[in-house]
Amino acid sequence: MPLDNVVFWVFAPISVASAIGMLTRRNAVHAALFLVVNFFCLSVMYLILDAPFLFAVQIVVYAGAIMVLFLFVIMLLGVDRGDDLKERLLGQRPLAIVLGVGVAVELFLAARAGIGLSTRVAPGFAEQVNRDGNTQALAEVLFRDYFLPFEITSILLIVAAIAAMVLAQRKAKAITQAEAKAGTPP
Amino acid sequence: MNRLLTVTTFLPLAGVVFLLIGGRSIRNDAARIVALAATLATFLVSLVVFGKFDPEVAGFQLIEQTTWVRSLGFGYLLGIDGVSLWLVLLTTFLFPVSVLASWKIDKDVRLYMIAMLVLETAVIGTFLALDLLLFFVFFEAILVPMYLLIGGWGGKRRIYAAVKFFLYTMAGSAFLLVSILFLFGRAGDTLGQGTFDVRALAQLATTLPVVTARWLFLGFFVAFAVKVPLFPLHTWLPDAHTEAPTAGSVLLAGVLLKVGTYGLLRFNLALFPEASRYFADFVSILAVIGIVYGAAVALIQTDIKRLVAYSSVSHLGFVVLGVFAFTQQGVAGGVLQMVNHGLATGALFLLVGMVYERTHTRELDEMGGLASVMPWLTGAFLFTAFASVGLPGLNNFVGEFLVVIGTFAVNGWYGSMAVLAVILAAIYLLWSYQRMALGPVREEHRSLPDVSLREVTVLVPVLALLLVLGVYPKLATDAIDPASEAIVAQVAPDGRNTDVGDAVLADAELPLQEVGG
Amino acid sequence: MRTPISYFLILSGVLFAIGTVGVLVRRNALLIFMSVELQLNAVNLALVAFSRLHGNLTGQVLAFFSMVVAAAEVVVGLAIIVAVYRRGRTVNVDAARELAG
Amino acid sequence: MIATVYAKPLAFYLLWVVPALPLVGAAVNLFIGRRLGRAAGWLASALMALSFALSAYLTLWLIGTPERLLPHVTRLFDWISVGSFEVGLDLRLDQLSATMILVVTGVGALIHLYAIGYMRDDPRYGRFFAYLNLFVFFMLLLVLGQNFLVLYVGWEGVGLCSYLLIGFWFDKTENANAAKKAFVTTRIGDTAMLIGLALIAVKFGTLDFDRVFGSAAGVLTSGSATLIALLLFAGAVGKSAQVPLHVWLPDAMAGPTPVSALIHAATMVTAGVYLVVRTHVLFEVSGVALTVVLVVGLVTALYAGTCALGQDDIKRVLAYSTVSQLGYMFFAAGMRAYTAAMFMLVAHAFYKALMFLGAGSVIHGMHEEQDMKRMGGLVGRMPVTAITVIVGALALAGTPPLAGFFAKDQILEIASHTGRVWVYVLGTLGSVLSAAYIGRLVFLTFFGRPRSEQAEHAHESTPVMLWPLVVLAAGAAVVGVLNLTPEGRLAGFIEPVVGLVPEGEAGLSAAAISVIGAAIALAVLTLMYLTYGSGRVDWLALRVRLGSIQRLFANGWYVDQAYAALIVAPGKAAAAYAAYVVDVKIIDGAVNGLGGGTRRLAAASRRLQTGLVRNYALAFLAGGVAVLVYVGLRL
Repeated sequence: MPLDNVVFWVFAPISVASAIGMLTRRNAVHAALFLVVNFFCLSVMYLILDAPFLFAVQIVVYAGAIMVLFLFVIMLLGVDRGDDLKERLLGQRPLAIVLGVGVAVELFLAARAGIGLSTRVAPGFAEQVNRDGNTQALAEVLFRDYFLPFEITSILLIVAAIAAMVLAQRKAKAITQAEAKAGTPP
Repeated sequence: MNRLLTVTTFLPLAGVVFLLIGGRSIRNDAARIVALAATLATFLVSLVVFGKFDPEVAGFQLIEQTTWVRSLGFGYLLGIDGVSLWLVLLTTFLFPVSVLASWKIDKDVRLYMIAMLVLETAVIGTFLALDLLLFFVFFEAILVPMYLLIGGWGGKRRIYAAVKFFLYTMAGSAFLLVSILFLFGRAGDTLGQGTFDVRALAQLATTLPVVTARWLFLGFFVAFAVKVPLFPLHTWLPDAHTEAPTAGSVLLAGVLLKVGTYGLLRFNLALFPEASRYFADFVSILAVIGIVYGAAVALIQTDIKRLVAYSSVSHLGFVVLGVFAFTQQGVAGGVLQMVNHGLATGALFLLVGMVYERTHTRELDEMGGLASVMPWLTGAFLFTAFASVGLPGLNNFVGEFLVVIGTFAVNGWYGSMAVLAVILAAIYLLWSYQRMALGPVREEHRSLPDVSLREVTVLVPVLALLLVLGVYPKLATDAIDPASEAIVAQVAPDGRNTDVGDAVLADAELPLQEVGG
Repeated sequence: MRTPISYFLILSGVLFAIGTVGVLVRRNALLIFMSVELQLNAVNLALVAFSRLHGNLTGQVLAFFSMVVAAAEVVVGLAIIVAVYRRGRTVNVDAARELAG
Repeated sequence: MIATVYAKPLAFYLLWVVPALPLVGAAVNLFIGRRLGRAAGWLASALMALSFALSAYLTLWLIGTPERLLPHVTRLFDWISVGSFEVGLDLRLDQLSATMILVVTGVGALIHLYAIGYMRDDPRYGRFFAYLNLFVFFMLLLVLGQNFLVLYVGWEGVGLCSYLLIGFWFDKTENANAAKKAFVTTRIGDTAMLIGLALIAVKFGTLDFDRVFGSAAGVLTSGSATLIALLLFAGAVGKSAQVPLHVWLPDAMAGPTPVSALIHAATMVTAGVYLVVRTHVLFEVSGVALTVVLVVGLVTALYAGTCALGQDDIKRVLAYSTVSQLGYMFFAAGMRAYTAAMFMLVAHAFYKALMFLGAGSVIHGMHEEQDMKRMGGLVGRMPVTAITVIVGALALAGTPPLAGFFAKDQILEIASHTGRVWVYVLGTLGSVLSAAYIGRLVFLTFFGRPRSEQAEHAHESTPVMLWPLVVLAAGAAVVGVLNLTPEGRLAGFIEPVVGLVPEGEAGLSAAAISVIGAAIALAVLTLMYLTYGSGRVDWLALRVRLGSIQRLFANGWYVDQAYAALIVAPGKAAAAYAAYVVDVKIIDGAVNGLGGGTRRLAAASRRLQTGLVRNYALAFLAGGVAVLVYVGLRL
């Protein structure tokens, strides 16, 4: 059994299990932690798919920054006391599960119909595509072919940052005319 | 490249730009003058078009063609023939008249005038567009300013009337849009590139399967029949007319209804000749019902505006009847009748509006004897009423007569039924005149003023045209005739004689009596 | 690398389905949001797998963009959740029924 | 078809002026009539006189012109021209139209003159003359038209003017009603006529008289000829107030008296007779149509005669009398005796105009009193009026040697000679009736004792009103010389247009018929004198005795009431049904129902909008899965 196969069979069950764990935990903090595990497993997958740069980004951005942000908000709002998992909408949960299984089956069938279950990739990805290292190759594609989208995403990030500030801002209490006259500070 | 038609179409928007830039600082009088200047300028430009138009040519002239959206095949295509020429002239003529007739409107004058000017551009564009999509854009653009005019400056039930007007027309347009898009797709399949060019589509449509063409015909037909309006799609009209401000009624009757009949003539007949023949009887019967029914209902109205509105249903039936006779006289008469009806009914609404400004009532039972206090105003009403009734020597007669003989050549019953409505027309209009103007005058109306100078300015050109087109209709028919001949040639069944004037020569050799030396 | 690419795709599909179910069954807005993140990651995995399959970097670039956009999305999304919580003192999505017909 | 091969004939330059003069007068009086004051009437009359002089001049020219140059046709301009269908504004001068324009302008001028006096105190004096002039203009257009459409313009135009004139004093509701009734009733006939015109246009491709008549025999089958002729005749029936469209004429008496004279004597009502004579070719191709004309004319003559007997209003007597006399003309035309019909038309124009103007003078003298029961003994107080009216009445009754005698005599003679015995008998009965009602009118008005205050103090009218009476009386007396026998001068003049008078040898001799006619007239007049003029019979008691017959005649056999019940009421009900049930309930109901249905559908489907975002997401997913399944199956 080749190494990458071993790694896959180790991390794939973990990622599925952690995903299910996230789904079923009452406590939001626990769920977030399960998600971190899941993200970490995925980053390993990137590694065996010859995408070391994304492996790093996944760990830094997702497992790091984003999930910290989640945890931060959970704490901030104080909603970590746990959820009531009892479903009140009639038929919602069974239907959701059936449809979810349906999605999985469809995607499975699509993969089988698309590329077959046993297609293996040609070797030499690392030597040809990632010749001077994955990061450098990616940078070339990114800054040559996809330069404009890249710049636009930067604008998107700025806008998102401003939007977050605006949304999260507490509304200042309006000063009524009477208060302004009386000279009392709000 | 000649841009005359574009200028005609969009010149009113120059006034709009002016009014928008000026913002709220524009005073009411200034807004009125700007609108009047813009509409008058448009009228002058349309006269230039009239001067450049060559009546000998049957097809479209002064064509302007530009690509609009290249990848999709949307074109900007304007052109004019004898039919649209006179409708455009009618439009540009009635708009300054309407602006002048709205001089007394005090509420939001600037917005009112903006709506009027946008409406003018939309209507002119509708008559000039030869690209179906462009046509549809203008066609729909008419709705918005008209909706605002009725809903914003109308009578007591204006909102109801405006919404009814809007919904009726929108419902019809939906069918039109679907049909247009279908044709576009067809063009894409056949020609490799979708197009909305009417001339190209007319070629294409002959290759359509018969049943498909018939369905498409109906799609177009419903949209236009609502506009005309043909029985039984007419019930929005009395409400809209009644509630609209005077200028709104004038334009609705004078111009907007013509969009429907024009659409039938320009698109239904040209694009679907086989289907037009197939449905000719159906449409003619609807038209005849409309003629008689509109006249009968007008007979018992007590609201003068409603009465005139129902008379429009009747008169427009004449137009449709003539158009669907597929004879040269019928089609030319129908087109002439569009112009005539626009002038005569427009004038009637102007006059009714003037009477309303004085008496503050539209109920005939609350008037009476007005001829004693305002002889000129009621005299003008009587003159117009007689024009509308089809008195020979005034304009409506020529159109009606041409329609009647054009129809008679095809089906004597339709013609006869239509003529019967003429009796009813005499009854309802004279009776309304009688209740309004004759008999003893009411005490509260005793001191009402007769026409003012402004009103004379509004009325004289319109009334003069009623007479001119009655005495010398060739002014109009010289241009209309070649166009209608071309249309008839497309749509008439093979082997049928489409020219009443040729009847004898076709039938028998004549021993013509020798006359004179 | 000997592992068939379809394995990665199937793993991606399973994770995506789990995320979907999560969106549907959880009521806590934060957890729904986390489930959405799980779906996004599942898709990223598929993208990277395709990149490997076709032997070029387009899929990786797309995954990269996806992460950037996800980061922006999370920022805005969390801010919205905070704002919603301020209004209603809850992050239960079933409590927000203003759109009921 | 324009006869202008050599140098343009005189008529080319002058013909259009004949109708143009009154048109100018109408325009001037309409717009500045008020400022002209008195002068308006004189202007209008002068223009009419000028027009008459021109007509006379043209007639003389016509007589001196070789037959091959006739008829003269002038095209003023192309009126309608669509495809190869053309109608020009063509005027035609031939013997028939010359006769008509002479009558119209001659009698018209006298009526204008009379109106100067009659309308003296009316505030809308100028307006009145504008309408009168316009009326004459249209009438001239009618008789001068060279094609059906120009004729129709005049035809409708006189209808319009009669509307304006009958309703001239519009502040009284019944006047306005009468005007509307006149217009609408005649319009019924006109509409039929318009259908006839359309049929002609479709069959012949032209509306030109010469071309239509020239080819009528070849183009038309007798069926289509009958249809066309009857449709045209329907127009004539309306305009000439024949049964069953006669109802408007008695009511039209609401107009000022000069109007009654102009409309009911000289011009409008004779247009129907003119039409039949002008288009006789079509009637002859049909044959059946001529019989219809004959029957309608005869029925009308008798019916209206009885109605005239029952009237008390002096103008209504004359109105029914007119209807009856027109019936005579029609049945003459129905026997193809067109020249006799035209002669009667001319004679009738004189004596009936005279009667109306005389009646107007009486009414004026009686301070607007029109009821004959309140008159009597006026002969001493209004001598000129009385004498002229008596002359007219004698002419109308058919007393030799006045004009009416010859006219009526010739018609009856032709009836008898062509073997139509029953026509002769009924026609004679009609002349008995006319002598009776006109005798009754004269004796009630001018003889016996004054029966009211106004009659005691009646005064003679002004000279400007009396002179036209004198002229007309002279005309009524001597116009018979134009046509002393059926083949007389007038007949010979018109013959080129209408063909020869039908002849025959059947029945009584001409002399016998004349003697019988004269004897009947004198006998009936004597009887009427004894009853109404001598004072020896209590005629008021007599009419009470007659009871229902008298009421039947007075109400015109209740035709008006029958129309109201059988046509007007159901028509109104149908219109109301259309407006309030079909439009409001059915069509708008359907539209509103559509709206309501949409609303109910929306009310039902809004339940789907739970507001729970997870429900929406579930539905979204279900849709997505379904699409994927579909795509999968397609692959």
